Amino acid sequence: MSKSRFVVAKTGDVAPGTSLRVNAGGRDIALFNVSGEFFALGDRCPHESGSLCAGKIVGFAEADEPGKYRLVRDGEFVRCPWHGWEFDIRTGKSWCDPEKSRVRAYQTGVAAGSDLVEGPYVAETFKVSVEENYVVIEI
Amino acid sequence: MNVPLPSVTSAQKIGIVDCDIHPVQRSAADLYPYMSQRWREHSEMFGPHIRQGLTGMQVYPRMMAAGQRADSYPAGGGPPGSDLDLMRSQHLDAVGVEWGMLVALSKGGMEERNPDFATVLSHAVNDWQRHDWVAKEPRLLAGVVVPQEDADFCVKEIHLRAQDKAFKQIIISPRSAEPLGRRRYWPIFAAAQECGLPIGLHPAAFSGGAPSTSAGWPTYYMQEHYAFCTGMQGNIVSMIFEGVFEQFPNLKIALIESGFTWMPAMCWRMDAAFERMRKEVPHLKRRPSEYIRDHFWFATQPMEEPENPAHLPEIIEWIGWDKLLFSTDYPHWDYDDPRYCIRFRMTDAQRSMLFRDNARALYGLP
Amino acid sequence: MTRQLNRHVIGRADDLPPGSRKLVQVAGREIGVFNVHGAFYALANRCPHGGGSLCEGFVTGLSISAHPGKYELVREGEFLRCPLHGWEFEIATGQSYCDPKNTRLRTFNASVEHGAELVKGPYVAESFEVKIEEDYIVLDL
Amino acid sequence: MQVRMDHTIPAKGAAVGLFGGAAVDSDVHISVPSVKALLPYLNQYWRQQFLTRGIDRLSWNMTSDPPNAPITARPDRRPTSGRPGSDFSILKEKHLDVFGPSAAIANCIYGGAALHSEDMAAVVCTAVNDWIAAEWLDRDPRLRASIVVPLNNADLAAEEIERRAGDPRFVQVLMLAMGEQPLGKRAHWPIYAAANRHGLPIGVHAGSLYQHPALAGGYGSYFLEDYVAQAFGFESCVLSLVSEGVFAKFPDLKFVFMESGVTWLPAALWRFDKTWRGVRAEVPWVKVPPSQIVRDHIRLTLQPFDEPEGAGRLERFCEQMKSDEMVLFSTDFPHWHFEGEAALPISASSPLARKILWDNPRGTYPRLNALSPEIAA
Amino acid sequence: MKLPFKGVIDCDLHLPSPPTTALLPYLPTHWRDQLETRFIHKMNFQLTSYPPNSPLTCREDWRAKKGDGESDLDRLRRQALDPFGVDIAVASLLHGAIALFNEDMAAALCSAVNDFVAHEWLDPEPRLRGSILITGQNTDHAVAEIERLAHDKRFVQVILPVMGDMLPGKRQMWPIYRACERHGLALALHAGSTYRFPTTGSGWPSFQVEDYIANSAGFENAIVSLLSEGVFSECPNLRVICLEGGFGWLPTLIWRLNKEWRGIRQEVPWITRQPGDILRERFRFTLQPVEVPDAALIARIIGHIGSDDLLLFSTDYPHAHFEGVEALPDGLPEALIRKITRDNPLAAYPRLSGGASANQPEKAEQRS
Amino acid sequence: MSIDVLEPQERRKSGGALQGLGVVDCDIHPQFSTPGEILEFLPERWRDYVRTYGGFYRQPLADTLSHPRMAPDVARADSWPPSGAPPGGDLAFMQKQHLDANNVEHGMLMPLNRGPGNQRNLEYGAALATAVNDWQIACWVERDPRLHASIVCTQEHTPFALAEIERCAPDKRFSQIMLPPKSLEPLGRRRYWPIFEAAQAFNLPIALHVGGINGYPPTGSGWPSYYIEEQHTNVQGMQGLITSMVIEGVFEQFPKLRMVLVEGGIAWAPPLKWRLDKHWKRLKSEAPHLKRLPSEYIRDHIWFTTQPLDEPPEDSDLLETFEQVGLDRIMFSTDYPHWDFDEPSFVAAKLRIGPEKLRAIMSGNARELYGLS
Repeated sequence: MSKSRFVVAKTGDVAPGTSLRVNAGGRDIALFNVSGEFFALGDRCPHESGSLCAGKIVGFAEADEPGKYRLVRDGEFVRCPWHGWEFDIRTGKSWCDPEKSRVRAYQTGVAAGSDLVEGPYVAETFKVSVEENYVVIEI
Repeated sequence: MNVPLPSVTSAQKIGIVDCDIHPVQRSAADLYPYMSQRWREHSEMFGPHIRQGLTGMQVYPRMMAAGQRADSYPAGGGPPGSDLDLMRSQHLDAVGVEWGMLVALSKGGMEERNPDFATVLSHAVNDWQRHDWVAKEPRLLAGVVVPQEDADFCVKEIHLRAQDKAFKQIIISPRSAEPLGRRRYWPIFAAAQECGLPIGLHPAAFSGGAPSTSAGWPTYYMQEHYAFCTGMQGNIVSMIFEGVFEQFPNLKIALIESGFTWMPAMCWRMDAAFERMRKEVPHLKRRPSEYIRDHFWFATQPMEEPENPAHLPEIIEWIGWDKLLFSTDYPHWDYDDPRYCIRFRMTDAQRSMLFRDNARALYGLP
Repeated sequence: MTRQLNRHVIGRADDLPPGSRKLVQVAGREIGVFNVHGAFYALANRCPHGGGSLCEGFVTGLSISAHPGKYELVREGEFLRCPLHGWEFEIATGQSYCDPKNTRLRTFNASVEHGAELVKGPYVAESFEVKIEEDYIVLDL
Repeated sequence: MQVRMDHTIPAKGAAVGLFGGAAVDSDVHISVPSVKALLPYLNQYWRQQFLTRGIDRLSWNMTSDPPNAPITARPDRRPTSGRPGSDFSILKEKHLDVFGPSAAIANCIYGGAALHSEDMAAVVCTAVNDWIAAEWLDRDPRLRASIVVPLNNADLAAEEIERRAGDPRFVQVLMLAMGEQPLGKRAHWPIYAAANRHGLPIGVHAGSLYQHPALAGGYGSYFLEDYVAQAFGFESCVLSLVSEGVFAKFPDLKFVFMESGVTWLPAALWRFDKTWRGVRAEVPWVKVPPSQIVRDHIRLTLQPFDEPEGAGRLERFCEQMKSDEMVLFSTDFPHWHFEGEAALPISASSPLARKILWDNPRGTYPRLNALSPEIAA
Repeated sequence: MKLPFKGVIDCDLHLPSPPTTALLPYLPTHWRDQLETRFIHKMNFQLTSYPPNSPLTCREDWRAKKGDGESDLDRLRRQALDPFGVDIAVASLLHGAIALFNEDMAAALCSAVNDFVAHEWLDPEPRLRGSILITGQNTDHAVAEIERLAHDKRFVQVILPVMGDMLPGKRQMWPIYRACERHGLALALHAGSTYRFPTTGSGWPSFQVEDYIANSAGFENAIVSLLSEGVFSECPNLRVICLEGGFGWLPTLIWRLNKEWRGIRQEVPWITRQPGDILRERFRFTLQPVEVPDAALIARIIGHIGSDDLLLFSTDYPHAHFEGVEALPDGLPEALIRKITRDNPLAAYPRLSGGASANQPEKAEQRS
Repeated sequence: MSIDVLEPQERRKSGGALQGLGVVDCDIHPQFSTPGEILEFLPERWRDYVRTYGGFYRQPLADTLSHPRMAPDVARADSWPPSGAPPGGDLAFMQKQHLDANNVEHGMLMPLNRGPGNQRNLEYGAALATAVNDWQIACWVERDPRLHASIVCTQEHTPFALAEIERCAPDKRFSQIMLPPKSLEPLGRRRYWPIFEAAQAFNLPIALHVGGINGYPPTGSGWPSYYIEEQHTNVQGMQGLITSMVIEGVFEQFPKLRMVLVEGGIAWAPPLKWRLDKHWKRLKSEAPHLKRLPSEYIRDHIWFTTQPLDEPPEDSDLLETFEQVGLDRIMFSTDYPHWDFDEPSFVAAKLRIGPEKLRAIMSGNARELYGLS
C-alpha cells in the first residue's frame, strides 16, 4: 500500500516540548516537537488506549544503583495519561515492554509552504500559505 | 533466709492501706477450676495471644530477678506473689498492712486478643481472687479485672462483681488499643459510676500493641520503665479532653505505679493548651486541672526521690495531700517499704491521710 | 579495750567458703557475713535506701563499659545488689556504687581467728562451741 | 556441575530414605529448649545479666509460634515434654532416617531475636549459633543450619555472619518476614553485603516480631489469622526487596522464603509487573519486570504448600512463574502440614520432583555443593 | 511581661513554609521532574502537628493579610525581630518533607529547604541563624547534608522532630550526632511528630490539643533515650536543644531517672554518672510555651531542676502563646531574664558562643 | 497543554462484545468541585472546625499522603475538567468523558473525600459523613440518576455509624454502605458487628474500597519507602480484611451479609482460599465458631470488582482465576477518574469469554447484587 503524505500542522503550532493531536487520513495522531524535531505517534496507548497527547512529556529516570538518580533524554519520552506507561517519542516503543507494547510511529517531515502549494497536499483540508513551514506526516 | 523484722514504726502503728499488691498464679492451672474444659484446652493448646512478639511477657527483661524482689521467691516454688503465707509474713504482717488492694495483672485477659478467651480469663481471675485470696485473707480486697477492649462484657462483669463486697475497684489496662478517653470505653465508665467503684489504672501488658513511646519502641528496660509515666499521661489527657468527666461526674480514677510528681506540670500544660484550643473541645466546661483535682488519686510507689527530699512535699502540696494513696507494689523489685520510703517530714494528719485515710475514703473501707 | 568486749564468734570459717554468705543475728542486729575471695566482710542487713534485706541480694561483679554496646564484667563476686531496687554495694567497703557519698552500708570488722586463740578469751560464752583446732569468724560490734 | 540422580524410589525404610538419599530438606526446625540452655554460651557479663535479672526464667516463646498449637508439631513429632523441635532423637529417628535427605537445613526461630535491646539480641543470636553447632551439627553430618542474626541492628548481624562464615555447615542467614522495617530497607543492607561476601543466601522465615500488626488493619483476634497473614508478610517482602533495589545492589544474592505458602506469588507478581510499568520512574534501578527479578533471585520452600487437595497447583505454579527452579523441597519438620510421608504434592519420579528435591536446593545454596561427595558425581 | 532590655537571643522562631514550587529551583533535575509530573509541587506539605489555621499555630494578629503586599521577611522583621529587640534569632523551617517515606525524596527536599532558607532568609537578614533540616530515617543522607552545609556558620543547629521515625538515642542515629559534634552544631529536637507511631503509648487520641500536650511526653522519652543509649558517651560535647516542649516536667524526669539508674545501671553500664547531671550539662530548653503558670512557680521549678542554666528565651513566633510583646512570664527577676535571654543561649550553642555577637545587651528605653 | 475530549466513537477499540450493553461501573469517584463545596453541607460548628483545624488524621501530613502518587491527584492526566474543577469534580465532564462515552448505565459512587471514617475527632467524622452523604445526593444522584450513592459513616464509633445508616438506608438512592478497609482494628472484630447487623437488616451490601488511614504501617514489617510498594499493600490489606471477616465469624453471625471489595484485586483470592482452608483445618479448635470451610464464606458473601485488572502474561490465567473465584461474583469497575482506570472494552478483550458471561461481569452481577433495573 503506497504511503500518503498529509500536512498536519504549521511548525509554529507545536512548540518545542509540546504535543498536538492531529487527524490524518482518519487517524488520531500525536505530534511531538522534541527540541525542534517532529515525531508522530498514533494517539492511542496500546495498553488501554489512553490519548498520548494528554500525557506528560518527560525525561527518562535511571539509576546506577538504588538511591543514585539521573534524568536523561529530557523531553524524549511521553507518559500515558492513564497508567503512566513510558514511550520513547522517537520510536514509539514502550520502555518497559518494547516487544509487545509499541505505538505506531509515523514518518514526519517539515516542508516549506512554498513547496507544498505546488504539490498534491493542497487537497488536504489544511490551508497552506507559502510563507510558513509545515509538518508533514507519511501514512 | 528470713529473719523477723525489727522495730515497728509509725507507719505500722496507723495501719496502712497498701493500694498495690500483686497476687500471681503459680501457673495457668490455678485458674482452671474457674473455667470450662473447652477453655482449659484452649489455654494449653494456644496459650495467650497478645500483641507482642513474645508470650513470655518480657520483651524488655527486667533488671532484678525477673522484675521481682529477689527475696520474694517462695521457698516451696512458684513465682513471687503466689504464696499467701509468704506474703503475710514478708509483707502484710511485717509492715502492718490493714487493707491490701489486689491488682491482679497476670493472665487477666486485659491483653488477650481472642475475645472469648479474654472474657473467660477475666471471669476466672476474678473468681480466683475471690476464692484463693480474699476468702483466705480478709485484709485483702479484690479489683475487678476486665478486658477493656470488650466494653459489653466489662459492663456485665462489673455489675456482677459489684454485688460482692470483696471487690473495691475496677482494673483496666492503660495500654489499651486506643487512648482510654475514646468513646468505645465509655460503657465501662458508666458501669463504674453506677456501681460506685473507682477505676484503677496500673501500667501493664502490651494490650494495644502500640509502642510504649510515641517515637517507637525503646531499646532498654530503663526506657521502658520510664514510659510507664509518659504512657499514663496520654491516657489522662485523653480522658479529660474527650469529656469523660463531663459525662461521668462521679467517676473516680486511681493511678497506680505511674508516678505522680509529673502531675502539676501536666496540669499547667493542659490548662495552657486548653486556653488556646478550647474551641476544639467545646464539651469541656472546666479547666483540665479541675477535673484532675476532682477525679484522680495517685498511688505513691515508686516513690520519687528528689536530690533534695524537701522538694517532694512541695509537689504533694500542689497535688493535694488528700489525693495520695500509699502503695508498695509487693512483690515487685521496686517495692516501697513504708518504713523507709518517705524521706521528708509529715504531720500526723498528713501521715494518716497518706498511709490510710485517703484510701479508706476512696475505696469505702471501714 | 571495750571493743574487745563486743566480739562475737559467728561460725566456722570452713562453713563459709569463698563466694558464700551468711545472715546472722548478733546482739539484736542482723548482719550479713560474706566471704569474698577468701576475705571476710560483714555488712548490716538493711539497705539504707529502701530497707531491703541485703543478704538476699545477688553477689555479682561490676558491669562497666568502655563504650555503648561494649560490656565488661569486672571484680566478680565483690559487689552486692539489693534484692529490692537493685542498688549495688561494694562488699568490702559498704559503699554504694552510684551514690558513694550519701549511701553507705554499715560495715563491721570481720576476722578469722584460730580456735586455740579463742578458747582462751571470754568468747566461749557465746552460744558457739569452739574447738581449738579450727578457724572461726569473729565479728567486732 | 553434574548431578547423578536416582529416579527410582527405593523401598520404604531403605537406608537411602524416601527420596533416594539425594534430597535436600530446606526447612526443618530445631528449638532452644529453654533460656538456661544458652547459659554455657554466654560470657561473664551476660551470664550474670541473665541470672540476676531472671532472664533464665523467661520462656521467650514467640507469639507467632505457640508451642502447643496443633500446627506447630505433628502429634507423632511432638516430644513428650519440652518444645517441639528440641529433641534430637525425634529429628533423627522420625525424620532424617525416614526421609533420608542428604542434607537438612535447620532453622532455629527464636524469640531472642525479638528483644528490643540490640546488644542482648545479638548476644542471644551468637549463643544460639554456638549452641546449634555444638548440640546439633556436631551430632549428625546431614544437618546444616542457618545463621541466626539480630534483626534490629544490621552491624551486629553482619559481625555475627563474619564470625560464623568460616563454618561451612552454616549455609544461609536467617531473618523473619515481619520485623521492624521492611526487608528491603537500606538499614538492612549490611546484612546482605556480609551474606553476599560469603555466598550465603538470606533465608526469610515466616514469623513476626509483632512490632506491627500482621493484618494491616490492626490486630485480629486469632492466631489462625496471623498464621494466614504470613503470606501477606511475604508479599510485602517481595515488594520491598525488589522496589528498594536489593537485587540491583547485590545481583548475586538469593533469598529463600520459608514457610510462605507459595501459591500466592503469581497473582502478586501479575499486579506488581503491571504497576511497575506505570510507576517505574520512582524506582529507576528496577530495570526489568519484577517477575523476572523474583524468578532470578527468590526461592520458596515447599511446605506448607497452600492448595486445595489434589489440585496440581505445583505444576501450575511453575507454569505461571515460567520457572521450575523456584521451589525447594522442605518438610517444615516438625510442623504439621501433611500426613505420613506425603511431603511432596507431585510424583517423586517426575522431572519436576528431581528439580525440587535436589537441583534447586543445590543451585540455591552454594555451600551444599561441597557436601556429600558420594552423591555429587 | 515585656523584655526589659534589647539584644536578646530568640532561640525558637519559625519561618513560614513556602509554596513547594518555590523549592523547585533548588532541586536536581530528577527531583524537579518527579515533583512536576507527580504534582508534588502542588502539595503543601502541611504537617498534621501544626494545622495552619489553628489558634495555636499562628497568633491572630500575626497572620498575613491577603493583599497587603508585605513580604514574609518584612513581616517577620516587623512582628518578631524588631518589637522584641532581638539580636539573634535561631530560626527553623519545619517542612513536611521529613514526613515522606521515600528517603531520597525527603533528603532532596530537605536540601532544597536548607538552600532556600540560606538564600531567602539568612542572606538578607543578618539577625537570623538557621537550622539544618534533615531526614532522620536515613543517616547517610542526613550526614551528607550536614557536611554540605557545615561551612556556613549561620546554621547553628541540626533539627529533628521529637517524635520521629525512631527514638533519637538509637545507634542508627549516631552518625548524625558525630557530625553535629564535629562541626559545633547543636542538635535541636522540636515538638511535633512524623506520626509513624501513635502520639501516645496507648494509641491515637481524638483531638489536636491532645497531640500537642503529648509533645512533653515525647520529649521525656527522647531524653531518656538519648541518655540511656549512651549518646553522650559517644559524643560528650553534643548539646541538645529541646524546642517548644515546655520544662515543667523536668524535675520529675531528673528524679526518676536518677533513681532508676541506681537499680538499672548495669543494663547501660556506659552511664557512669547521674543521668540528671548529664541532663543538666547537655540539654537546654526553650521558654515558650511556658506552661508553668507564674514566676514564683517557675522559680520553684528551676529550684527543683537544680540549675538556672537550662532555659533559653524563645518567642516560638508565630505560634500563639502570649499577647503583645509579653514574651516573658510576669515577675521574673531581671538577673534570671538576663541569663535566659542572653547568657544561656550564648553558652548553649557552640556556634553562638564563638562570639557571633559579642555586644552586651543594652537597656531598652522605658516603654510607656 | 489542554486537550479536547475525544468523541466516544473515537475511543472505542473493540466495542463488539459490549454493543448495546449498558455497563454497571462499580467504582466512580466523585470529587468536590471546590474544596469549600462540602462546607455547605456541614453545620456551622463543623465549618468552623474545618476552617480552623482542617481534618485530623493519623498521619504526618495534613492534606496529603506521605507516599506521593505517581499521577497528579491520583488521576488520569486527561481527566482535569476544563472548568477548573479537580478530576471527578465536574459532573458534565464526567458524563461526557466517562458515563456517556463508555455507555455506563449505572455507576456506583465511591466518595473517598476526607475519609469520615478515619477522622480522629469522632463527632466531626459523623458530621462529615452526613455531609458527604447529603452531598452525593444533592450534587450527583439528583443531577444524574445513573449514579448511586454509598452511605459513608464513622465506623470507629458504632452508635454514630448506626444513626447515619438508619438515616440514609430507607432512601433508595443509596445502594450500599461503604467502609474503609484501614479501620483501627481489623473489620472482623466484634466492635464493628453492629454495623454488619444493620447492613443485613437493611439488606444493603457493604463496599470496601481500598484506602483509609489507621495509623498502622500497611505491612506487617513496617512502612515501605515507595509508592510502588505502598500501592500494593492495598492487596495485602484486602487479604487481611477478608481473613479477619471470615475467621472472626462475621458471616456465621450475619448469614445474609454481602460484601463488595473494590479496587483490591482478585487474583489473590484463590490462593488465599486455599491457605485459609488448609490451615483452618489444622487450627479449627481455635475458631470453632466457624461451621464451614473459610472458602465457602468467601464464595457466598464476597463480590469483587475488576479494576485494576490483574494482567498475567497469559490472558487464560486471568480467566482461570476468575473462574476459581466464581464468575457470578465479579463486577466491572473503572475507578474513574483515577490513573489506573480500566476501559470497558479493554476488560472485555482481556477476558475472552462468551457474551453471556461477559454481560454478567460487565453488568448483570452488579444489577442483581444492587437490585438495579
